[in-house]
Amino acid sequence: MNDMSRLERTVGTKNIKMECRDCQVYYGDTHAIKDVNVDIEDKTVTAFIGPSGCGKSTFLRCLNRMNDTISVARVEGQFKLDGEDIYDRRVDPVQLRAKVGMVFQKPNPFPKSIYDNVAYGPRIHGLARNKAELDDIVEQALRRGALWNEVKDRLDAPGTGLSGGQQQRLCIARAVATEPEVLLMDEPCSALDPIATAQVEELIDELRQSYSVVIVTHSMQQAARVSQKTAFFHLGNLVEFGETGQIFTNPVDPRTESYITGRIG
Amino acid sequence: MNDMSRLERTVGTKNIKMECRDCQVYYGDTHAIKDVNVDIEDKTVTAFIGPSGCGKSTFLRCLNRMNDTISVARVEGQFKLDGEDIYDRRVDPVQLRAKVGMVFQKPNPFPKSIYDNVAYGPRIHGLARNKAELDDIVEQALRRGALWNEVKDRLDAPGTGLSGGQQQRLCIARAVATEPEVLLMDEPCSALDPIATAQVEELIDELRQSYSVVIVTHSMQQAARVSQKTAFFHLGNLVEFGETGQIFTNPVDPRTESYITGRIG
Amino acid sequence: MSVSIITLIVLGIAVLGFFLGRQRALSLSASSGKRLHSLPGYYGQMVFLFAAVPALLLMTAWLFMQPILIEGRISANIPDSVIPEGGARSLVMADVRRIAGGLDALIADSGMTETALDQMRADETDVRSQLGNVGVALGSDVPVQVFEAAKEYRASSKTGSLLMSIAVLAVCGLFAAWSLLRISPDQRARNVSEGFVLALLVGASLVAILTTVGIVTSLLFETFHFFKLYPAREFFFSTVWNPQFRGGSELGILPLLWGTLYVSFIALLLAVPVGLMIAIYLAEYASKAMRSVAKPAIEVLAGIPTIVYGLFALITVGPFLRDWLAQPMGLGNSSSSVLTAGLVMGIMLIPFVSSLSDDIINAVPQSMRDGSFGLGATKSETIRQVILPAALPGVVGAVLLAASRAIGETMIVVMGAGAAAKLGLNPFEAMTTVTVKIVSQLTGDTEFASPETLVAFALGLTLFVFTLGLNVLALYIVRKYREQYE
Amino acid sequence: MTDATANSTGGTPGRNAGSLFDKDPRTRKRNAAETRFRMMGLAAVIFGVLCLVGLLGSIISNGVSAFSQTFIIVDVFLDPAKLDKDGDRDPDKIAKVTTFGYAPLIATAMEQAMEQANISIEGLGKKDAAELVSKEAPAQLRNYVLNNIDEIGETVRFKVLASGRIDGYYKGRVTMASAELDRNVSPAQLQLADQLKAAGLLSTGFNWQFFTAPDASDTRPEAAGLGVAILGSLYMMIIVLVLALPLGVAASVYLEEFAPQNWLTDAIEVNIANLAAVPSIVFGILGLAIFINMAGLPQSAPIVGGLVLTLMTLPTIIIATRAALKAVPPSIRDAALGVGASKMQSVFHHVLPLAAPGILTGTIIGLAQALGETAPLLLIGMVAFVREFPDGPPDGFFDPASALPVQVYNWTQRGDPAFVERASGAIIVLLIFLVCMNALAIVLRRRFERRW
Amino acid sequence: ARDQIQIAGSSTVLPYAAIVAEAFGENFDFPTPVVESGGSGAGRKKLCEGVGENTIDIANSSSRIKQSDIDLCASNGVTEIQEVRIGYDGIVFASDINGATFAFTPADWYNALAAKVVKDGVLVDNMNKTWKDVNPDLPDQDILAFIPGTKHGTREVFDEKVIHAGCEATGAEELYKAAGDEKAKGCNALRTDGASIDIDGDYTETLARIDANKNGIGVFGLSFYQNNTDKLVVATMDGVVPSVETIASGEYPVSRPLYFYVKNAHLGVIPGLQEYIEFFVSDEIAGPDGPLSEYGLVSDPELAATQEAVANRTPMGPLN
Ligand SMILES: Nc1ncnc2c1ncn2[C@@H]1O[C@H](COP(=O)(O)OP(=O)(O)OP(=O)(O)O)[C@@H](O)[C@H]1O
Ligand SMILES: Nc1ncnc2c1ncn2[C@@H]1O[C@H](COP(=O)(O)OP(=O)(O)OP(=O)(O)O)[C@@H](O)[C@H]1O
Ligand SMILES: [Mg+2]
Ligand SMILES: [Mg+2]
Ligand SMILES: O=P([O-])([O-])[O-]
Repeated sequence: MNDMSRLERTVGTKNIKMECRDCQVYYGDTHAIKDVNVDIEDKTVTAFIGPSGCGKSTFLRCLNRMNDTISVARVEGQFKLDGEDIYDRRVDPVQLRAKVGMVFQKPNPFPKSIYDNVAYGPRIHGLARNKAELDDIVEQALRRGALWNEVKDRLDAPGTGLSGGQQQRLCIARAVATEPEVLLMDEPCSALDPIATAQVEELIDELRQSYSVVIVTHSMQQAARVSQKTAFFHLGNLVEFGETGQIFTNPVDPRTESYITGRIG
Repeated sequence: MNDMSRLERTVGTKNIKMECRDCQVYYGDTHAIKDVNVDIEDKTVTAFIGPSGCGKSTFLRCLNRMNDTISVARVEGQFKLDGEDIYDRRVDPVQLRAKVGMVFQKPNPFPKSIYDNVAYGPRIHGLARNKAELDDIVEQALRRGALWNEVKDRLDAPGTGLSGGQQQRLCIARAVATEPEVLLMDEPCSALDPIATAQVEELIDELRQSYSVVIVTHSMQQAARVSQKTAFFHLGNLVEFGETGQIFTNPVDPRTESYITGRIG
Repeated sequence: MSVSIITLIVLGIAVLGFFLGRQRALSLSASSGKRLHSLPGYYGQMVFLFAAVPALLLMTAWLFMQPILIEGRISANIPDSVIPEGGARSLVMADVRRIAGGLDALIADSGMTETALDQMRADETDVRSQLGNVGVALGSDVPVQVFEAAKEYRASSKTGSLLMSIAVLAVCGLFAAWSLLRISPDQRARNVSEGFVLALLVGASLVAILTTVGIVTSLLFETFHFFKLYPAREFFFSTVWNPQFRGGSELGILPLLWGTLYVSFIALLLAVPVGLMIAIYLAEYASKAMRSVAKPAIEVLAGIPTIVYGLFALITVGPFLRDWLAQPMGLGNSSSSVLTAGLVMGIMLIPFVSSLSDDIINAVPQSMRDGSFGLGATKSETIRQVILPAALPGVVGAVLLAASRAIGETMIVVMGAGAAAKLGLNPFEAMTTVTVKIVSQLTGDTEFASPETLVAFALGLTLFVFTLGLNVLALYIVRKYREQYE
Repeated sequence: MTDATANSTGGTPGRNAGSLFDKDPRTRKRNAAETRFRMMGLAAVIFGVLCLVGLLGSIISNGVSAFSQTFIIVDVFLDPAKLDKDGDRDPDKIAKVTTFGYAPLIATAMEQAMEQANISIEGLGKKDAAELVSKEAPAQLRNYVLNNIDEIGETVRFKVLASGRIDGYYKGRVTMASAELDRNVSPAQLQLADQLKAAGLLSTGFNWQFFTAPDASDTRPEAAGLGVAILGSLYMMIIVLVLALPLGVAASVYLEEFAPQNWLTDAIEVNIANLAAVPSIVFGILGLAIFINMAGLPQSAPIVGGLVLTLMTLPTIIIATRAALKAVPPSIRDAALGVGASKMQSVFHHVLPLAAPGILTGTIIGLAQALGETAPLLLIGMVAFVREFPDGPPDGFFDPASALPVQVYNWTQRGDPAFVERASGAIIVLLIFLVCMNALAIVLRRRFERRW
Repeated sequence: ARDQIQIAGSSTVLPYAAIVAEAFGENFDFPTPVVESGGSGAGRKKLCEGVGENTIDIANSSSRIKQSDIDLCASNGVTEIQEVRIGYDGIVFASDINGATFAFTPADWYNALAAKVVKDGVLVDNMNKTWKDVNPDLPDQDILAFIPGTKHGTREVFDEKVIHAGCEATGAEELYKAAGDEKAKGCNALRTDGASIDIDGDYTETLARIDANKNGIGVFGLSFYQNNTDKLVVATMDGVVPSVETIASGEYPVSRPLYFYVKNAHLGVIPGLQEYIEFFVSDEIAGPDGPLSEYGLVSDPELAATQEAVANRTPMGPLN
């Protein structure tokens, strides 16, 4: 699999899907993201790595304007999706978020049944014409989220009654079900066991065929396995950004080097 | 480090701290834990591993009677702490939980300041005689939780405004501050970067000198690095339980083997 | 010693006990090297509770019992001869108490000595005018026996109070000392004090039960009387409500029940959507400043006396609906109508729905909203499909509360919907409700022991049972759709 | 599988693959729905506020006039021939002269005042002139004389209340035209009032008495005040607050956090919800039966009123508090229990503070309801004409008193239209009372409000 | 110990009782009595609850005490009750001042409001729409009457002295009796199509309703009308204008006596009670020139007898 993804890396078109220039984020007085410039390519998996609290989630949330919901957060800079400024006044964040989906760091299933959790996105976006189609979408999404076998018998049970890892997979399935063009995943495998992790990684690889995926991870191995591009954040700065292979084998910045050669988790 | 912990493994006294016999847990009709027998030794790190949804958290919550709070959960079997049945009518679960602390899978800081989050346990247990002592305890706990440097300037900021990994470390610090005899940690490093993970692992190793630690983890490496005993759960059953070295190098059960030799996360 | 002084002393001892207990726990733990089971404050609390609670309980019981005992004894000593014809012993005792109180005032004000008082005799001095001088008015002159009884009453009360002071303080001190001595590091002080708090909590929830018991018993007796005078079949199944002064009334509850349901339904039809929308807007859309102004402002609506709403219905809304809706549509020309009362009542109920729901909606964790926004949902979709379901139990509670108020409201219905009991569908007709009739039958001119008055009790009890049924149903529904987040 | 995905993407109607700036029909529809929803919310808020403004506006426009009052200045000769026939200045004998004996003094004084100011109006007799002065004035005089017996025989200047109609004339309630038809006032009397005003003997000032004076009978609307009612309401609210809030919170905490899930808890829950639906007058029946007949507490006393209103308010507070407690996420409780807090500690340290806004809202609404309630007071004797002020607390809790809503209720029933203005004024006072009471709760609520 | 007089009962008597209580408080050293309202029935019930400090001393009543009340009293140990008649309450019919004026007879009212009226010698459903339909001399105005609700004693008087009298006058009573209705109960049945509206509230509500429905005619107490002559115009009954004088002389037919009942056992125990009742019936207060009469109470021609009975504390005998 590792080899395979290496191979495919060169195949992806190099279209730039999202372009971020001089990005700054402030939480009140704290300057959480400083001067970050990143290009996210289409049909590519981009990994964000960096120590905890360095601003990965914050930056990720900028990409689909989820920071709008935090009253103290202030975002500056240019963020473009397909060349269009997503912070433009004319842009509807709702439409943006339909295109740029997100899986959150803390699993947050709705207090609804498992089925309704997954069907929520397709319903609001009108992706299914009828119940049968919706059932199909839900099943596909749960399969892709590697959860189908565990929950197929209790689709009506509340999503909140699942184990931590199951909840996380449910949230992945929920995000996948809306078929976003860009999928932002904040530590999607943190609560997953190796087997489930492998399934999610397979999913990511599959998604890359048509979409672009951004993934925050603490596992260097995971970044190396699934991503083609890697961005290393440190204290709110983007220290290094480039081909994953290059970053892991030949980092330019000493901070990157010391981070990835530190003890490996 | 790995070698060192191997070395120390033989040093620990083999006192049994907690003893669990024929444990069963039901969530309503679901039988989540089946016939589990585990002995948790004093001054030892025990790791629980297993696929997501296999019942690790559930079993962990039995050890300090946190399952009491889930109305649909029913626990059967014998759980002994220092030879005393913790489900005995005369046992005060509060006292039990003061001895058997817990870090939850999903970080759940109080909506209070960082300082108050950590100081809460010491306050209710009267561990500090005055403000200075309390400050000291808080600082020590935050240091041990590898969070001090990041938050020392904003101890009054709300704990809920931290990044995911910071929240997780805050919860670790909060649990450590009360100095429990047994510390149950449900995936304490899932949201942590390698460096923070290393710090937490160091902490675990340090705690082992005096206490007993139970840790749920999805990382085989982590289990191998920090634990002396490992329990492998599968679909609610305890499949295998023994010396970590033996489990990882020479598992008895084919299920264990197939799990640990699966793709590694 | 007066009651308040004793209370103060007991509380003083208890507070002292608190500090001593804490101190003792700390020093014991220091000297024995054992860790305390609980926080030192809990040991203090325990001593405090042991010192204060039994003593105050004793005092309450004593205060309750002493007058009964003393009066029993003294009233037995009063000869029948001084009890005026047609009067009652209890009235004479009232005089005794008043004179006894007057004597205290006499001593305090005019400096009379106790011995002088002892020698004072009702047939020699004009007790009435003397007491009148110190501001204690008596209805008539005082017979000798009554005066002696008053003196004895005063003496007994004094001894009683003295005994009580001693007993209460002794209990307080003993319990304080005992609990102090019992302190040891492994004593579970927290459990003791928490057990006590739990008992208080249980006690508090029993108040609700007792209230119900009280209501049912206070209604049951007279209801029973009513059914002896009036056939139950008629009451429950007749469709005519037409009380008469001279008996021969028709007292069917059905039109009233129908009116109650109709008016409440219309009120909720206005209050629930509007209230919910206000709650949603304030919790999800409004700026902080707007919320902090609008929410309390709308809460004022709940505090406007219902009579104002009634007048509003009578003078403004009723004629408006009649002139602009009812008459043009040919639905009648009554200015008081179900619709009038319902709409105005709906306005009153808005804050019940809006404020409570707003708090509940606000309490739904942000992560739920994030989850939904992250999927590309609009705010309104998020609200309707995620937040409201999560907040449902609380919102239902708010709606039930509003419905309850609607059922219990009187003034608005009287003025808005009129007093005519009618079974009909036309919302522009006058109707009335059970509550209105309870009030009017109970406060009317009719004699008390007639079915026309007693029917109020039967109405009350029936309404009670009826709403109980509705509530059981509501509980069942809420249970079924309850969703818990996290 | 990938193919299937691609197909479904392409094939699904309404899915926008184009620019963010152009909105596809579905988005436009959803946005329209969003705007509509938002506007509905705004409209609801505006509706609520408008209702409030409308109601307040009408109350205030009707009621502000109650806060001003017309007075007449008269120099009364305290005629010894009338007040102290024997001339021995014996207080007991002077006290025998009733207010009826003082009325002629005022009539004479009015006559003299007219003479001095050179006022003469056709068809206006001595009695008519005296009618300009409130019937309260003789009592005022009598009190003064009894306190200053040595001033008998002197001429003393009094500032007395003008009668209700004259007062109404300066507030626009009474006009020359209406006076024509009114049998209680004549246009000539109004002319006299105007002339007295020109002579500086009649003036209008702020009506402090409205807050301090007790109720007055139907013949003297101008003297009626809210003193007793304010005290009575204050006492009752103290009792309600002190009892209902702790009881309600305690009961809710027990039911929501500690009570075992069984039929008994369900029964209590249903029972509380049902109590909220019990008409308030039934609480009055209960109060009469339990507190007055059984416990022997006095009639018309704030203590009984307070207890009855407490019972009536409890369900509201309990329902609101329980809803607020339910809304606190379980993870917070877990977190506290996990560090070894007892259930009690987790509730009191974490859950209750987080539920505080909801609890305070329930309290505000409950108190508002209690403050404005009349019906239950009807049966325990508080809907009454009370002129004696209750003592200070705690003794005063047992003295007869009235209450603000009772005063409103009473005054709206009186025949003299001057009471309409008083009633509206009383409502204003009641609302001010309410706002003051709520202000504290609102400040507290804002401090506790937070999202997590 | 209670030191003020407690009075409860009729809201009709309340204003008079309040006037007296106020004057009593001003002129005596006793505290001002507390006067509750709550209805005559409730007041008498409270009076009969027993003897003792936490029961009331006096019940005001706008109708005579009933035998069942006396029985209740007796069973609770309240054996001696004084009945004091304080005067008469005139009941008048009035409409908006700017509207038409009316001269009624009881028959007009019967024909306007009864459920069934006589037409060609038989009882038929009442179809009259306007007053003119009822009586050609009356204005052509829709029938809309605001009459006291069934809780009020006034309604009893209205039923008896207006409707029943009208029933008799129109010959309907005969027809009812002929049809086997012994007591002619059918007379009291009023139409329910909205022409007659029961008012459970008080006269201010009736006034407000007339304000909202300018062609309504309301039933008021004389004193209420006298306070609102600028808003209401009064109708004559049988050609008599209602006033204190015409009622006292008995010319105006629609009036009723007002009472209060005193618990004799409390005399001499509750300070000031005896003084209060004597003050109430004194000429100064209840006489034709007293404040009560000025306010609209029709003074009792037999006041002297009442004064004497009060001075002697004469308990009432059995109801006749
Ligand atoms: N509150 C609950 N109600 C009902 N079922 C539950 C509840 N919590 C957990 N379960 C079920 O019990 C099983 C064991 O759950 P548990 O949380 O112990 O898994 P876990 O081993 O911790 O998994 P993970 O690694 O994903 O956290 C799962 O199937 C889960 O769906
Ligand atoms: N809502 C908030 N209010 C204030 N500060 C915040 C908030 N959220 C995050 N921060 C701060 O901003 C910084 C970046 O946080 P962020 O969540 O982006 O980190 P992260 O890289 O995702 O870390 P982790 O791997 O631990 O999740 C941290 O210092 C954090 O404390
Ligand atoms: Mg993060
Ligand atoms: Mg788990
Ligand atoms: O209040 P009343 O009994 O006189 O109608």
